[in-house]
Amino acid sequence: MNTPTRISYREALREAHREALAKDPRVFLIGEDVGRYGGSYAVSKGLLEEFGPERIRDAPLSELGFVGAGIGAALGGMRPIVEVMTVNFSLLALDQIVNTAATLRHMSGGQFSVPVVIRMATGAGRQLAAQHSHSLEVWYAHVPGIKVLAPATIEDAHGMLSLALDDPDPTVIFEHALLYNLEGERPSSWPQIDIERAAVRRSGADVSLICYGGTLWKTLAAANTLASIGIEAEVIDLRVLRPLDEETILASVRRTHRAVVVDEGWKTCSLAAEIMALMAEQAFYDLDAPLSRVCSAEVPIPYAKHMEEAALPQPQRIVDSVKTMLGRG
Amino acid sequence: MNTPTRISYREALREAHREALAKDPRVFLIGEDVGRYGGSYAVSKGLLEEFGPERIRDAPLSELGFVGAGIGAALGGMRPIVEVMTVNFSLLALDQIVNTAATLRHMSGGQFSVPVVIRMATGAGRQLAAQHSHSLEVWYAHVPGIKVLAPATIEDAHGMLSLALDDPDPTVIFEHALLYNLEGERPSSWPQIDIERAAVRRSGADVSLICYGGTLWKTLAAANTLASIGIEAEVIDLRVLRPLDEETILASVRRTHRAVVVDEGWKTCSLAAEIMALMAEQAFYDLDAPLSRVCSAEVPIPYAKHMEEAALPQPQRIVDSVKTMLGRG
Amino acid sequence: MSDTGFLPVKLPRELSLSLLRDMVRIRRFEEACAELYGQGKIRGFLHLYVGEEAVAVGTLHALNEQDSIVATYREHGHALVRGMSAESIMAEMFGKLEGCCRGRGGSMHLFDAATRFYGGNAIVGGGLPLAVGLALADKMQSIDRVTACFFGDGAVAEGAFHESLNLAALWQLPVLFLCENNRYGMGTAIERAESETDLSRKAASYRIPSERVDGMDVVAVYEAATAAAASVRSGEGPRFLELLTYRYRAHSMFDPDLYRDKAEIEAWKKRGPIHNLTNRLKAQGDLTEDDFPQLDADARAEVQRAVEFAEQGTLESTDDLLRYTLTEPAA
Amino acid sequence: MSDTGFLPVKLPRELSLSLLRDMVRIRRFEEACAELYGQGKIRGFLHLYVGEEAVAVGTLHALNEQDSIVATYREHGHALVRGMSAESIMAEMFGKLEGCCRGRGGSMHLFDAATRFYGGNAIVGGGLPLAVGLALADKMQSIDRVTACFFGDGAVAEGAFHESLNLAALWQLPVLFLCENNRYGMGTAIERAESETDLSRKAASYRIPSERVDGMDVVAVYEAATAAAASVRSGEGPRFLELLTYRYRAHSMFDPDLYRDKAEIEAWKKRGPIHNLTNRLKAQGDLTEDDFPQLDADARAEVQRAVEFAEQGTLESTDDLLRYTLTEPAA
Ligand SMILES: Cc1ncc(C[n+]2csc(CCOP(=O)(O)OP(=O)(O)O)c2C)c(N)n1
Ligand SMILES: Cc1ncc(C[n+]2csc(CCOP(=O)(O)OP(=O)(O)O)c2C)c(N)n1
Ligand SMILES: [Mg+2]
Ligand SMILES: [Mg+2]
Repeated sequence: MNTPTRISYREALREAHREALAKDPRVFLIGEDVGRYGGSYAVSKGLLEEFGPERIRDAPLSELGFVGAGIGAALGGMRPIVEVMTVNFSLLALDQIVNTAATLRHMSGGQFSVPVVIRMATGAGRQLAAQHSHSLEVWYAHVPGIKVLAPATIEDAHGMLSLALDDPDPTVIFEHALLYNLEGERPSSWPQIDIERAAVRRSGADVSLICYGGTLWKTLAAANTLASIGIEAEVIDLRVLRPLDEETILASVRRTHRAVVVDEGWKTCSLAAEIMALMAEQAFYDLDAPLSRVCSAEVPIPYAKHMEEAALPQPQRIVDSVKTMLGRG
Repeated sequence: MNTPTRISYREALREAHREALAKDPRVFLIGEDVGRYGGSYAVSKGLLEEFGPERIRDAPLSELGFVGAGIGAALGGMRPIVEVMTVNFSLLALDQIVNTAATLRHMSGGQFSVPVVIRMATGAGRQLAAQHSHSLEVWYAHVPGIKVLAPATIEDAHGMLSLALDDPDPTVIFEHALLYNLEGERPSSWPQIDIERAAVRRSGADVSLICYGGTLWKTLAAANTLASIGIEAEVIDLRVLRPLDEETILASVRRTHRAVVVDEGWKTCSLAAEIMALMAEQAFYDLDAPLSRVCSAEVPIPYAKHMEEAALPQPQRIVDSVKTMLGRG
Repeated sequence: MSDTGFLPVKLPRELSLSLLRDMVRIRRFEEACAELYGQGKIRGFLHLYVGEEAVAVGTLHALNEQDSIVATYREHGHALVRGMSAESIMAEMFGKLEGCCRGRGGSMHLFDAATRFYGGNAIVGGGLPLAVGLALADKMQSIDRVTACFFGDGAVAEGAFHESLNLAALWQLPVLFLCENNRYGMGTAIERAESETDLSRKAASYRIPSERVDGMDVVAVYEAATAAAASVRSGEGPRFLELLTYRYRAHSMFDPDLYRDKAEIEAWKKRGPIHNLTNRLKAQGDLTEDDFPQLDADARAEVQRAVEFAEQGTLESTDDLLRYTLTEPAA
Repeated sequence: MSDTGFLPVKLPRELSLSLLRDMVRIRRFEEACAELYGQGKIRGFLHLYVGEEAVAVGTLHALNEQDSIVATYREHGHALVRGMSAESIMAEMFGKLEGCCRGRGGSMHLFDAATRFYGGNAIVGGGLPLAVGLALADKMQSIDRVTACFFGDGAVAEGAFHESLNLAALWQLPVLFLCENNRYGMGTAIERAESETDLSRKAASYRIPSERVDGMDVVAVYEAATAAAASVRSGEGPRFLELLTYRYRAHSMFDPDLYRDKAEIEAWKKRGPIHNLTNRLKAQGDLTEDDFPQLDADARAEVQRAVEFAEQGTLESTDDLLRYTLTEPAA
């Protein structure tokens, strides 16, 4: 028996790209610096050499243009993976995503499909300051006509890409920038996953902690701390941000009767707010305590490390909010 | 005594522009077709003749460019009013609004101010279909560093502009396209208003109906219908979408113990969700029933009239949801 | 120019008549739309193409069935000439299920997979990146096809124009950029929108070969588009045509049209594309006395049938409201 | 060119030495930054300017105190030459309260109201519309001022570039566009980003007078910028300079720099701006044996003081986290 090898989130993504490119000649990767540079987060490193510059296509700094071109190429029969370096720059491409990709099927009365996959890094935590630290998943999750995924684990990073490519509709995949270096054991074969369901990452009866993407690991850390003082938290990883898996979320809170939502987005009008609204609407009589959330402070993310840390959700804040909720503060 | 004259929301806005332009030479209006054309919604009709092409400045189709230029001009000491024809096109300008206007003060450690006012029409209801019917107030309300206003009445349409111009920070004003023709009695003098508080537009003890912008009138219509069957609804007009006036919202629901939020945005991740989250967080023990919302259906807005109507919040849906909530369904 | 003031080009009679026929079809269709809008049968935004017919007709006749078309919100004419039925377009604008998009799209969003008509886009400049992507897909799949992309003079100021032209030129993609320069973007004259009003020069700054064409002369348009399409098709990369034209009517049905001189409109009307071609054909002896009345009667009849079809159409059930947002699982 | 290979321009000795001094100051400052990054004192993204010093120095010396500056994330050098203290910049990068932006901004976001230094922008192309707006404000207020806007070759592909140049030209605004063409946007060579690599031609397509300048020759840069700034100041509208330069170091501290030849880097280093100017000054007899060692020692001492200042700086209290988001009500 071989010793298990390690693999990173980044490598899992790369492997998923390689498989998709090898399997389907319609698949290509387009984005800024995906080729010669090797990808700004090194996801596509080596792919240029393997698949050539047509299929690993460096794009000029033209987010609106090349995202739109990816959408057009999908409409034209290809299966483009468009890498927008980070969600921060995706603001420049939103018109094409919202007004074209998300609407074409509908406006055409179902005639046209846009099977584009748009990947982007998201989140803060590396002292990149106000313009490079957004978490705007909630904006995308608001828009009918697209699917939104947030792989938080190595398995999901690997598995979601090919499922997104199989999907006939536009899919946006958010990769939290701090996850690329996440390492784990390489599974002997990649598990079967889906892009319909949230995942219960930890079971517990006392409180539901609902999170996604970069906050999963902070939330699991908080759950461990809570366990050490006798509080068993259930941790739900949303995985799919649109359409939300309401069933799994509601089932959890119906068991635990309490919930804290953890979300790196700014608090007001966050994705966390949607999860809370859902529960207040559909699981109201099951709730034993006010709902609560741990989000980013309502400030552009500061550069200085201690200030950035203070602005972002941290395990301790999650722990504190659960303790307060349970009267253990 | 003179007979009271009538005035429309559009005219009230125009009057506010005229006053601001006359009072402060630093104020100017910039946007597509604000001058020769007279404004796509005729808000600025006649102002070009009065104030000249420098101050009523027609811009090319360059949303990113002229919104950014407005931001720069504010930084440079002017008090620009930037009209983005509709929120739909503002997607092209989001980078400048979010990454520049909203961050400059913070990134510079408080050195710089951006006293820009950005106005835009929002909403659906005129059969303009998928690309011209967005209600994205919630996106803007998510962003620290800007203020977001939604005048739903003639008084607010008039009064909010000058308060926004006095504000040292960036302000975004959403004008629901269906309100421009709203008419009312012209007040003998414009009332003193603020841009801090939500308004209780109707008092009632049985349920709080919380809304803003274009849905105010639908909500008031619903409240009237409800009154006819003995249900007294309190109608809260948010007015200020960021920062939210939590106090007024919470005070109302603490009185009525029930709330329905009405919001023309798509349901998932709506501004309605934030209001619900707020109540589930801070007024949980005052709630007697699950929270509820009436939002737009999760579909790009269709062209056909009956389909568009079905997609948007309507008084009857508000009435129905209150009746269900009160067990009167 | 020859003595008659026309390009010394003589197209085959059948082709000439077919250009004329299509211009007349558009004209009659658009006139009917204006009337139906007045009657409240068509709603939303309605942008008419009256005066600009030579552009759609001349260019689309220069393309073939396998080519792809990307247009704007002012696209009824393009849809019609491309081969979509007047019925399906009219029913769409009536909001009927029998419309080309089930009434979901309306005037600004006509689509048709069968004729590779990719809309209908209500975002100015929004179609340009899409066209670049369609062409990229063709090039990567070695499909021999031109993507024709229509847009207005106003769109040239948008960042989308800049990014798209650069991408198309950089990657040598088979896009034919067709700028319908009618001198106004809504109420803004081109001189107040562009620091360089010779738009074909702007195209050249991306190293895209470009040409200015009299967009009121359908023969000139056809000739230029034929040559440009041939170049694009042969793999020489994108081409750009600036088609100088004019809209006789207001920007949309909401436009009070206060920003231009009536004299300017009248001057352009004198050079009207239909007028222009009939004169030319008469001079060439290619138009008999009966030809025009016949074409015209046919066009009116076609429009009449379309209106009846639309009137008789049905409304989609609101139970289906959420459909076509995402693909439905196969049954 | 004269026999020595230099432009036949002789600047006053004091000015020449001050150009040299500023280039050396930047060089030493940037070298220290690289080292401090290695030590973990500076974090986030760090983009160094080594090799490109002649651009910031030549242009900023051609401007005056009342002018406004808009720069990019690669802006330490510009901030320094503009007159911000090395202390305040270094402390900013250390995330200290004594930094120019209280540690809120970091390397990519240096700002200074006193010297009209408007950033520091981490969005490629993001500064261009801002510069247009600053210039618009000046023009509307009849303030006699130039807004200098720096951006890279990569930014030229962005829609923001297109829209901004058009606006500036259309409205004849006093903007001096300064394109730092270092041939790469991250790992993408300009040939793979622009269909037209002569960027000054692109500028011309907006009717903006433009010029290509040897950005490794600070005297050439200074001369060109002086002339261009004078033109802008005199109300002739915007001007554009394409400054041909090269970065010796990787794009940022994360860049493995695999996309270019070592030989290419070495070739450019031979034309280094500091080297270039010292040779010229020696040839002119304007540089004594002691001059360079003295400047260099001064620069090192300045950097040393800055590092000490930054080290000793304090951290802002996290209680103040929410401050500077909106204006605080006056006390
Ligand atoms: C991005 C965007 N901005 C503004 C509008 C509003 N608008 C619709 S058409 C139009 C004028 C466009 O002019 P042009 O491109 O010349 O086309 P034309 O209408 O003359 O055919 C404007 C401003 C829009 N639809 N999209
Ligand atoms: C809108 C946007 N897209 C992408 C990036 C990531 N990025 C940062 S710098 C850079 C290269 C810019 O190149 P250039 O404009 O030539 O400036 P240089 O770094 O060479 O000085 C890229 C792609 C960004 N910051 N902003
Ligand atoms: Mg036009
Ligand atoms: Mg560069």
